[in-house]
Amino acid sequence: MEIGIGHYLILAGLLFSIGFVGVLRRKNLLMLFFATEVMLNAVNVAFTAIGNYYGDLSGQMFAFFVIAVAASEVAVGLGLLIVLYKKYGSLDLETISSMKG
Amino acid sequence: MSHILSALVFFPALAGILGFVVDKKSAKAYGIAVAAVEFLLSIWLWISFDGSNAGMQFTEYVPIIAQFGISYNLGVDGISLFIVIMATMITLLGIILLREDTPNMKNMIVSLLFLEMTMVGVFVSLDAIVFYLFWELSLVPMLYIIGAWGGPTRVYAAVKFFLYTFAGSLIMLVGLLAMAYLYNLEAGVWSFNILDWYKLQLTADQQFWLFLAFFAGFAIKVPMFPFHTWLPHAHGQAPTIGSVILAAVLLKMGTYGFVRFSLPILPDASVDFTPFIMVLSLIMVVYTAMVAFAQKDMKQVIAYSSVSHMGIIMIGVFAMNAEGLGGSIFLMLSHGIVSGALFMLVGVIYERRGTKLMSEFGGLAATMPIYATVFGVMLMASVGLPLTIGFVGEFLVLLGFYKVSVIGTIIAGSTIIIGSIYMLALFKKSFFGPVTNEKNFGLKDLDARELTALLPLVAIVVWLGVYPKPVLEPIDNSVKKLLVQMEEHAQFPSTKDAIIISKKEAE
Amino acid sequence: MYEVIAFYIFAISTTILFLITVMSKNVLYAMTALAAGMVMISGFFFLLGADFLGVVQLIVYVGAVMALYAFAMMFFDATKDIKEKHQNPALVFLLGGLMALVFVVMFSAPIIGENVQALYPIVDGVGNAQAVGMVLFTKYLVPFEVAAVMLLVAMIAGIILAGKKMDYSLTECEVSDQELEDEILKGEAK
Amino acid sequence: MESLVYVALFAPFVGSMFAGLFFGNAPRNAITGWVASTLLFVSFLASVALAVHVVHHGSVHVTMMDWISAGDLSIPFGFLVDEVSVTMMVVVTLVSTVVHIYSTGYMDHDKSYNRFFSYLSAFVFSMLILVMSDNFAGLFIGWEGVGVCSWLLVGFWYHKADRPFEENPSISPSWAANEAFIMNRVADLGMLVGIFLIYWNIGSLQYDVVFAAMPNLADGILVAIAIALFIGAMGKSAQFPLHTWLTDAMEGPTPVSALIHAATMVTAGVFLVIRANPLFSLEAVSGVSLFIAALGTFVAFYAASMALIARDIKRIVALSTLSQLGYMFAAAGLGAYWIALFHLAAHAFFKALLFLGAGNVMHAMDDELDIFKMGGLKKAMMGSYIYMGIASVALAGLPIFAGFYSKDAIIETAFNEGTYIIWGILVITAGMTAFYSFRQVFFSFHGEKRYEALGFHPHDMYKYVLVAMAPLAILAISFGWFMDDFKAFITKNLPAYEMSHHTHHWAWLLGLIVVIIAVAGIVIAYKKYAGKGANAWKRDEEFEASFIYKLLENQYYVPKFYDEFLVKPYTIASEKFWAIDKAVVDGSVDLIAKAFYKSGDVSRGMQNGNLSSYLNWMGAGALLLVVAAALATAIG
Repeated sequence: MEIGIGHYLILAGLLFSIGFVGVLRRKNLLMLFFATEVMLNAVNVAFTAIGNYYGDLSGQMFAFFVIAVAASEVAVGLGLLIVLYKKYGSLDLETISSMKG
Repeated sequence: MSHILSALVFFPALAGILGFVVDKKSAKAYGIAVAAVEFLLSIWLWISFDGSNAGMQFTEYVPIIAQFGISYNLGVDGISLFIVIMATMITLLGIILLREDTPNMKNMIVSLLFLEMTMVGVFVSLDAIVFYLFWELSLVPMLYIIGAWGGPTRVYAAVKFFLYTFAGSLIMLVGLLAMAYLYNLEAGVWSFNILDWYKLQLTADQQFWLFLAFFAGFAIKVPMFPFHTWLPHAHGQAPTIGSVILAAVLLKMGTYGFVRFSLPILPDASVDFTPFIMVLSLIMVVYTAMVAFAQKDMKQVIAYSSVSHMGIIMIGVFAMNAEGLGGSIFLMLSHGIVSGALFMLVGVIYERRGTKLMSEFGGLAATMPIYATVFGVMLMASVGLPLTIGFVGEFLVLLGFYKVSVIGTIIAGSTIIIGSIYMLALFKKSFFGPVTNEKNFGLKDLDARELTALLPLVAIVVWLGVYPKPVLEPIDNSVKKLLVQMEEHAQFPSTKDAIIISKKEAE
Repeated sequence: MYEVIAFYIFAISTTILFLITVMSKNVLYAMTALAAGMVMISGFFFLLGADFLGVVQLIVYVGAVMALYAFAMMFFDATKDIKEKHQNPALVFLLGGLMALVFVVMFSAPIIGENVQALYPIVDGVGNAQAVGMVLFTKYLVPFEVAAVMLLVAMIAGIILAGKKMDYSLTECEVSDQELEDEILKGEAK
Repeated sequence: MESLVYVALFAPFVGSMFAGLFFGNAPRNAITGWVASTLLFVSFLASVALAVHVVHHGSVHVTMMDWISAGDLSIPFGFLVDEVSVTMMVVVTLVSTVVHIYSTGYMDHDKSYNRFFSYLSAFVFSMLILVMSDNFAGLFIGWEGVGVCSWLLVGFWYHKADRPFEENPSISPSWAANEAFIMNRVADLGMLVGIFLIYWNIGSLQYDVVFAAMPNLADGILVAIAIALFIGAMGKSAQFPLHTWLTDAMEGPTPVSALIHAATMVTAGVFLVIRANPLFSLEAVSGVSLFIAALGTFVAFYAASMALIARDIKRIVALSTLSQLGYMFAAAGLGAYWIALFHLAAHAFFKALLFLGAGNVMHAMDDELDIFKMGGLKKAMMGSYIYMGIASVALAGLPIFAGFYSKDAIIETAFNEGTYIIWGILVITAGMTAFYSFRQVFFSFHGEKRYEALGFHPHDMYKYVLVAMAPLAILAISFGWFMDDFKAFITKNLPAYEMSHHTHHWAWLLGLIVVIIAVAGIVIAYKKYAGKGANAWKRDEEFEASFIYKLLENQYYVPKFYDEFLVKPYTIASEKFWAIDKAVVDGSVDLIAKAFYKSGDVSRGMQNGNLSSYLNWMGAGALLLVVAAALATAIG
């Protein structure tokens, strides 16, 4: 039995779905961030696997950029979290609903 | 004076921009002066126009986006010449009729001048994109006029007017772009020049869809049944000047579009669609005339009568012979003048009484005899009395349409019956009978300002009714040329059969 | 065979770790599980021959990002369990499950486009780091620079946002300082 | 001669414009009346001069200018003065002149005196265009022009309020005016269709071209043209079923009724049939011609029957007009065009005279119309009595008088053609005519002075007015004497209809029958209505309650029928259509707009400000996208 691209993709899909569930059910912003990290990682695995399958480095390149984006997102996002926490004293989404239309 | 058309188009706009700095008190005088100059320019255009030349004259051509074939391309022929003159004239008279105490007079004048630019622009542009630009731009000042000076539900009416016509013209834009694309496929180069499009041979399928796309834009503007419902709202709420220009000129853009685009570019589809158009137009003629009869409001009667008359114009356009088509173009003029005058007249009484309900009036003929007389003349022109302007067009249209359908002609001809029913009912309710409402006793008759605006229209109604030749001849020449073009351009024998070329041209 | 075993070990462990991340009520547990899961992810990269990416994953994610999270946590009370109200949790799992199902079905179907040609093929005999460098600094130079700028921007943004002078709002300038302080006090009181 | 044509045509126009200058609220200006009358007299003189010219040198044809030319169509303003049109011109201008002069007296106290003359002269102008035009379009100009003038003049006293049908069958002048105009428009549509048919089949509207080409056309087209033109004629000449407007048109001032609704305009239909005689005498359209004759006969009888019991003096005269128009159509339909024209002219004279006499009576009785309230006016109004007597005798068709010659000729024609049913009805109708016309005379001038109880103080018209009416009276007596000259003159242009030898043989007997019946009618009327004292007429309540009386009084319920089955349904349908327009047509447009609003309203619920629910929505969207991607992969 050989591990093919299908395995990796299915695994990536599952991991992505786990992250997805996290995004949906988490009300705490920090935990939401964790869930998004999970999704990003899942995608990175998929990119790399596909790149490997085609013998193309572009997959890895995308993964790099995803990591870069994730890093900056964490930097900015955590900064915002701190501001929010200072303002509301909580990171619960239920208490932050200033965008009500 | 090779740039007279550009001058005609942009003079009012430039003057309108300058109008922002004019003193408030002199705004009306300024407006009259500008509109008068513009009107004289259009008269000059007529004088220098060669009536025997059926083609485009005073053409101007400046490429704008050369790689896509979009150019600033103007020209005028017998079909558009008189509509332009009518537009400038109606604007002038409309401004004269404006009351001195109109709120925000300056804004009104400026929007009217911009409107004038777009109106003239639509009728003289020979490039589809430029045409479309003016077409859409014309909505903006009108939207403002209705929305700012209108009646109680003006915003609803204005938005409805705007969205409805805008929706239609977007579909038309798709049609125009598709047309350019097809031209590119065929000829290898891009062109939005209408005259180039005239030469393009399209398959029946392409013509079918393009016709529908054009139809959406034009039919809503006309407005054809069942797309007419924005019109009563717009007229009901618009100030007098808005109604006058809307009825006199803006509606003509729709029928003009059919003549300029649908017929020559898509001759086969036009012939194929004739029964469809005929049915809609006949419904329009009879149904809206009956609805007009049921109205309680004078202005609504005239609004619906407008729709009914536009139905006659439509069947004339699709008569596919010189009599009908020429007649319908003449009818566009006469309808513009007559309905414009009627709206002015309703405006006059509205200013005095603050109401347009017929039940509020009665016996006005006794208290305002001159007003009643002018109204009577316009009424007779509206019902198509011979020796008034209304008859010439209506007669020719019905005569021409007879060739297409006898039954259709009889049904459309019933307009002379039902048209007189609602118009005479209106006249009887408002002008005849004893004066029952005491508010009507001391009404002032027409004053100098109103007479200045209305008497020229009365004169034209009679003049063109008795001697339509100076106008009818250039129209006739251009129409004949258009028909010859259509016939040459048509691909199917059935189309060629349906288009009747007058004997003189055939030789 | 060794590869298969490695894959499954990594797969199972990442799945479990990430599930913990998503389901745990304790921030500390969740973060720890996330960090561990990321280490496991890097295993996949090594398996796939993307050595350099694996290392980057370890350094950037497990090193830098997790460190950031850890620091951020210090601001919040990390030892307490998080209370979350879950409205219709079934729907969440249904959506997630559906998502997973669709992915599984989609990816277990035969891959189409087997004959896609590699634009930047992995060259044999050249180390992965070298190859990555070649591509990254030629074809992807512009995105790389953009990413660099982006990171710089993010850094500055992070500093400013989390910076010391955060006792007033950046977005609600019109609110007076006094009101803001009151509000903060109120928030703290909660 | 050309200038004479223009003088004849435009003199009334100038008069109308002159009177129009004093429009509006300008006070009554006696000059307008006299200027208009003088100009009409000028027109009359020009017409007579033209007649003389035509007699000696044949017809005059002038083309003034182009009117409409589009495509292959070319319509000029052309005028043709030939035997037929010059006859009409002379009749029209003569009667008009008399009526104008009469009006200066009759309308003396009306505050819209100027306006009246403006309209009246404009009418004459239109009528002259109608008869003089050399093409169908020009005819149509006049056709519509007289319609408008009729509208203006019937509705002259527009300030009168509407009254219910039971009180006044005409409701109000403005109502009657509208009815007349609209009903005429129905017929005009037929006329227009006829014009279209002619144009597309022949390519011209000029009489000479059209009539020359007629014999070459297919039968079906000829029949269609004939029917269409006759529908036009039916409207203007108030033939059944488009007749109701004529009696209602009596709401107009009496001179108007005399000129328009008796002498000239209503005969336009007959004129059209006479003018188009090359068409109507074709073999192919003989069916239509026979129908015309039959319809004319029917209308003659139908109208006469209503006149038998009518109480309104003007209505009686109007109904007799209708009846006489029926006679004219009968003659024209049977091919005796010149006889129809002859009767037209004779009728114009005596009927105008009759109307003007009735106007005098009305004037004397303060606009009272009910003959039951009159009686014994002979003393007070001798002049009018004589005129009315002459006119009634002429109408009844007693020998020597004009009506005898013309009407007798028509009845003889019916006999000659072998259409004995038409003949029989026409003879009976002649008796009825004599009865009702003398019933009216006896009612108003003989018998008890019923008006005294009602407080009227009748006085005769101005002297000059009575003098001005003299020409009509003279012609009502003597016009018939010139029958043979007229025939010789007119048959240059119209087919010379000759009685067969057989008919000629029996002519004296036929004439005698008609005269006996007419005299019998007069005698009965005298017995019944002219008595005084013990013999005086009393209302017959029993008869007035009978079905026949009710039927006749309600004009065979035709106006009721129109009201119930045309006017009301039309009004209701209009209201319904308006409701549909608002609810369905406009509603469906608004529905689209409302759908957008509604969707916005509904989807606004998503924007609840809760980030978590936003995320849920985003997740659902992402899932959708993934599913779409999966499907796309599966399909493609």
